[in-house]
Amino acid sequence: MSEGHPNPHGELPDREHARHLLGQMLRIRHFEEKCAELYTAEKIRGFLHLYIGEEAVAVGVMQALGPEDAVVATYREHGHALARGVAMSAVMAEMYGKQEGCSRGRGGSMHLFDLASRFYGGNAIVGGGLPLAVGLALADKMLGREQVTACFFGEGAVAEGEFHESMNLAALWNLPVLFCCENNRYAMGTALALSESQTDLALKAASYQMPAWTVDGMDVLAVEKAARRAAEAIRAGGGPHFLELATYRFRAHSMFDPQLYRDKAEVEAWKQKGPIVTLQHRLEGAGLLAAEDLAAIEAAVAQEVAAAVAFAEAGTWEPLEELGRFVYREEGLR
Amino acid sequence: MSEGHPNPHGELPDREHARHLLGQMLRIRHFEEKCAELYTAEKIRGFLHLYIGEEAVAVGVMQALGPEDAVVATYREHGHALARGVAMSAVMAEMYGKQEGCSRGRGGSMHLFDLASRFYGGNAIVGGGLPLAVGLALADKMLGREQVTACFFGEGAVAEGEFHESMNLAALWNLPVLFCCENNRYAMGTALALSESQTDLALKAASYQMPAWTVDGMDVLAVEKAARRAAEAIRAGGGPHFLELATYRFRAHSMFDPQLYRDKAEVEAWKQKGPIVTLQHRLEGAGLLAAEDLAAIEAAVAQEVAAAVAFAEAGTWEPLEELGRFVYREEGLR
Amino acid sequence: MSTYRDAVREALREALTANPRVFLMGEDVGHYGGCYAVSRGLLEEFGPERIRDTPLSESAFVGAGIGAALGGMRPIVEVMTVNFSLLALDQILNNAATLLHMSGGQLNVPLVIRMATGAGRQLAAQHSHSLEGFYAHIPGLRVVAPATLEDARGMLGTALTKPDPVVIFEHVMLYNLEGELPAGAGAVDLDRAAVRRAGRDLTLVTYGGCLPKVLEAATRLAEGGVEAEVIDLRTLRPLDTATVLDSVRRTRRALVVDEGWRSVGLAAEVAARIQEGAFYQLDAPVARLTSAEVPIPYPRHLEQAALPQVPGIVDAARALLSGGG
Amino acid sequence: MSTYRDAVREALREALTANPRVFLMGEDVGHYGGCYAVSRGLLEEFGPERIRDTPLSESAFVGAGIGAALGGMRPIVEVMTVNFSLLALDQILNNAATLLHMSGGQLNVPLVIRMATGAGRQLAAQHSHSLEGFYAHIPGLRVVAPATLEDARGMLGTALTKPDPVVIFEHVMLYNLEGELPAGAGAVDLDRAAVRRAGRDLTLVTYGGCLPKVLEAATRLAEGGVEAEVIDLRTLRPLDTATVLDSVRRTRRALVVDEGWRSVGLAAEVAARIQEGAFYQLDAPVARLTSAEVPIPYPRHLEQAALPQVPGIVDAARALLSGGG
Ligand SMILES: Cc1ncc(C[n+]2csc(CCOP(=O)(O)OP(=O)(O)O)c2C)c(N)n1
Ligand SMILES: Cc1ncc(C[n+]2csc(CCOP(=O)(O)OP(=O)(O)O)c2C)c(N)n1
Ligand SMILES: [Mg+2]
Ligand SMILES: [Mg+2]
Repeated sequence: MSEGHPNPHGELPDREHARHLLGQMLRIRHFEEKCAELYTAEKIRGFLHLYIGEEAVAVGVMQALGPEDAVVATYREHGHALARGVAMSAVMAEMYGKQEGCSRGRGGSMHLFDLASRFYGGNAIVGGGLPLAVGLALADKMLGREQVTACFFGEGAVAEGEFHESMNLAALWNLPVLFCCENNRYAMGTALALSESQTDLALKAASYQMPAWTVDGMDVLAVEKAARRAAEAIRAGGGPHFLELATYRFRAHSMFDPQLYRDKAEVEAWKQKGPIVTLQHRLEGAGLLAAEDLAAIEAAVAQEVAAAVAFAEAGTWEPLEELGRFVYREEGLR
Repeated sequence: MSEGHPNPHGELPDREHARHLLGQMLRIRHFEEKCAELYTAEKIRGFLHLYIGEEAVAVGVMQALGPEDAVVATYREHGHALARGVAMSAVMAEMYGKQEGCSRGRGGSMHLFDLASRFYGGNAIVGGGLPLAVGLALADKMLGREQVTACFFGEGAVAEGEFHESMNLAALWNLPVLFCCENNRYAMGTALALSESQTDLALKAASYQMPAWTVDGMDVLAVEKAARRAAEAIRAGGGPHFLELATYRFRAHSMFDPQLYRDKAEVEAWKQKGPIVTLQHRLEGAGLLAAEDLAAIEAAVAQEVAAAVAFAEAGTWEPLEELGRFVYREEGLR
Repeated sequence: MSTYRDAVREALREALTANPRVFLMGEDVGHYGGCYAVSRGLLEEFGPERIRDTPLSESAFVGAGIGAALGGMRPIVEVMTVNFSLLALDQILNNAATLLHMSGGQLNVPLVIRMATGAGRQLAAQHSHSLEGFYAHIPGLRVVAPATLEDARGMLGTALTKPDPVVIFEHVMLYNLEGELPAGAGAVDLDRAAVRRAGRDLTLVTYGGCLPKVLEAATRLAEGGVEAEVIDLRTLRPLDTATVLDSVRRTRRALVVDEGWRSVGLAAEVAARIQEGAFYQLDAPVARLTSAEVPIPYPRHLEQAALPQVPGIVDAARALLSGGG
Repeated sequence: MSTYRDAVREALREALTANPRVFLMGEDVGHYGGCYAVSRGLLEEFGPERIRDTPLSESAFVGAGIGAALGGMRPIVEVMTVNFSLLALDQILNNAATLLHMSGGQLNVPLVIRMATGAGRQLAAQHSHSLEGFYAHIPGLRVVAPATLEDARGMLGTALTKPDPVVIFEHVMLYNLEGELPAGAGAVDLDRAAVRRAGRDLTLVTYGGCLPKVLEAATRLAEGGVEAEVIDLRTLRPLDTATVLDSVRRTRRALVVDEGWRSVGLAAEVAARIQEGAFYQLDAPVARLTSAEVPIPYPRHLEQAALPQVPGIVDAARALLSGGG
């Protein structure tokens, strides 16, 4: 039930918002490029899943959310955390495993959490976050709060039973969930056509009686517009909505992936359509971004990243004696 | 994607086949009426789920299968076992828990098995049989056998993740599975509208790129025709097919169900459309069933049921010493 | 007289009445009245928002319970039976039990999950599991098994005061258990095992559906002059080792009775702890009486043979007394 | 030199070559080359029908493996890691392990399931489980944990001769283990534990990813004059109790080292069996060294602190020797 996505090419945002969007995407891009470096330097360990190439999705969707809304994401969630407003320094410290991290260092790259911004993680079980989002939305609905829960997941998750159960539950109970399927065409090395009999994911989603449409996930303006439209409908009581965000991962699945399953040429072709370069050129063409504007943004981002690294470097290791904490909630806290 | 089901009302089968169908349905009906009695008499214990009212589904579908095909069913599977050709005496002995039963008494009502007729149970986990059917079909496909695996499940199973995963896998791999969804409108006490956001189940199934249509499950001729059409397509390499069989359970979910969730009037209205009475009247109207024909069928069935009870009564209890058997396959068997 | 079933229902009713954020969700808890009739009548009393029938989607509705708990509600999720809970185990282990830790202490999950457990009704291999041990293995969960009317009545309320997920196991054979429930019966703790019968000759450790059998066995033993102390674990995680050790140090012998399968089951843990903590006071190895390691068969004679029974408990206790020094 | 990873790959290749009914299926076993590169190259060699990438659908593809086994194939299903296997546990317990019994002996399930297990790579709480104990609890399954190149090479072939489901756990920290694999390395049995080091002073019982640590600890103990016997369980179900008891009866002391969580884990079972079978030969209670009962944290220092380590094993062994009589 592809309703035809809103065509953004007619409109451009005002100068300030345009730069905000570009800046957010650049924050994610440069943060992650630094992470890749730090991984090689063994400052960051474990699995590291980069979002590079997909920045428009998180940034676009977050524009539609207010502080009262909630976000659930996957193990590929640095971009979401940053776009949601989790401090970059706290995210970087988490990547290091320092106790100044947003999850106190316990979670690492795959488990960023920040209760203050209602950022509910950071889930490393594919599909595992969807039921949580349904439940968060259920609470909102039962408590009469007009809030939206945005739930991000990859197209690989669509094959999981939990996707199906969660979509049905959300639609059946008319819950305020914004399902954001990041279709980057591969689940690790498995191409969508090897994983779904029906590769039109919006059509699939619509079979739950849920409004669903496909959006160009490389176009941050299109994503923002679609997300706003969906979030508005949800807030108005329209129940859950589903967005398929067509995008592409420029990097390997994780740092261990030799990428045997795709051609370099395919990756290069997608890079041409990259969300940052595309927006940058459009803004430049429209006279909304001067060279010094871009330089200023880049400088600010570079500074923020450097500060985040410094913060993480200066961070401290949780003492070994605390290993047993956070298995049960400590008394007196709630 | 309801393709419009074949209209059977134009054609009637020949006399012999008509009586066969009626006879098969009567076998199930009378067998189960006897089971209900035996439950009260405490000869049968545990859960007992009667199929009364739904006989046309199992009987109709089985007409499309040959001995090389496979069947997977649920805990409401007496009808399927009988229609498949599992000896009534072995089924009844199983209900008693006697070692002459088709599962040696170990399974009881919910776990009828018969390898000889490729009847793979008898599964009491809702949705649990679907992956098995997919796997049986996968084996057939990999071994180049043109066989069909018919998989029966209730409409309640459609909400389970395993339904979704199995439908996708079967469609993705183009496997010879005939999915038979017995939509009797309730899962225990939960009406379909309380369980599915999309209540048109054939439409839902079609979202897996699987041919799917709805059939009047109270009309054995319609079921047979639809099943034959689907099975033929499957054998011809057309991949999995999905039938939604609209039916109704006349009895309680199990023997413990006070049926708080539905009106007596609703049940009565459906009984008027019962599969046996409908076929009987049509055949009588068409001169294909004389009073003495019916009497002869009834007598044969009564005799078969009585013989089954006698067989079960005469059956023996597996010795206690054998408790530990069948946890691992005994050596030398395969 | 009331029943264990009534006690659970009263506890539910009280919780629903006391806190508007409490709700019950699960398969057939509403219109059907509950698979084991526990929630019958509650739909009429509290309405379909708070007595919420779910589709057959164990993973999603348990996960939704976790999410709703994060969102400020106080959900009670009923998984009809432990047999179906495997479909939700990923949510329980990887989210409910783990979120607090992964988030560095930010996200606790105040969720109560109730499930029926156990065999004895001839429901055969897929419907007769006792998987309490699986849950008791998982850090981050509290696991309880009320075996008396008082505990069935009182544990739910206490569970709802906990900031962490609590799994409550209700044995199917206990629902019809009858007894007097004091009018003022209230909260009971989730921390301590209970000595259900005092004795000096040996300690019988058990929980849940086996408690009545073990008490019956103790009575029979007493007729033969053997005084068994009976400990009801009540809480399976964390285990109240102190109460168990305290008893065994006096009696010097222990038999653990558990309906779960033997290998890597709860009884193994109890035995391991007893020998760790009271080795030098033991006169004989800790013995275990568990279900046979077979899927539970349908026919009554085989099912009963597979489960711990009173005569077997008596025999095992006597064997324990005659062994050792 | 080859690695454990190579050994598993060779075993797969041999099985695929020997029997046309054998096929491998799982997430990313084909085009990606296997999450841990175990199956790299096999797609090219055997084609996509037999090296079958599956969608992310653990329950369905494990269940399909069961069905295919019933249908006459010889499937090897790879569940990428044990962490995801919870999503398939219903199929494994309620079908694979149970069909033979429910069908009164008619339907055996000749299925091999491989999964990676364990912590040590800083993958944090949801990706570091050691749930071998869950599987070892289930009647109807055989469960093995190859800890050497020879076993990795040889157990798969033997598993494929079994008429029943076999679960093979491959610890993630073993894949890079190097060693010489004799050219003729062939089938090994799935029935017996192995004494990996002979000793007289105490018995260290372990399996899987802990074996190298325990052997290292034994070496250090030997430097201090303590001769530890090291037993690698190899098969977790059924457990080879005889080999363990035989050792403990000689050494009179036992320490069980297990990466799983302590409560209701595999080490509990081993401890329970040892005290049941060798109580009167024991000079001290059986000790357990397991992972801390916390979800595994991400930072290296905390992760390492949560897992059994060589110094801890040495200390526990020394404490065991100094305790008791
Ligand atoms: C239940 C489960 N199965 C398998 C994995 C291993 N795994 C991690 S990421 C991944 C691919 C997921 O692909 P997709 O959902 O498309 O997200 P993407 O990584 O492309 O963003 C897999 C198979 C997992 N984490 N969880
Ligand atoms: C996974 C699972 N959850 C719950 C149950 C309990 N249960 C048994 S039958 C049933 C209803 C199933 O309804 P449906 O699939 O429509 O089949 P019907 O009984 O109507 O034939 C339920 C909830 C179960 N057996 N398995
Ligand atoms: Mg993807
Ligand atoms: Mg139904």
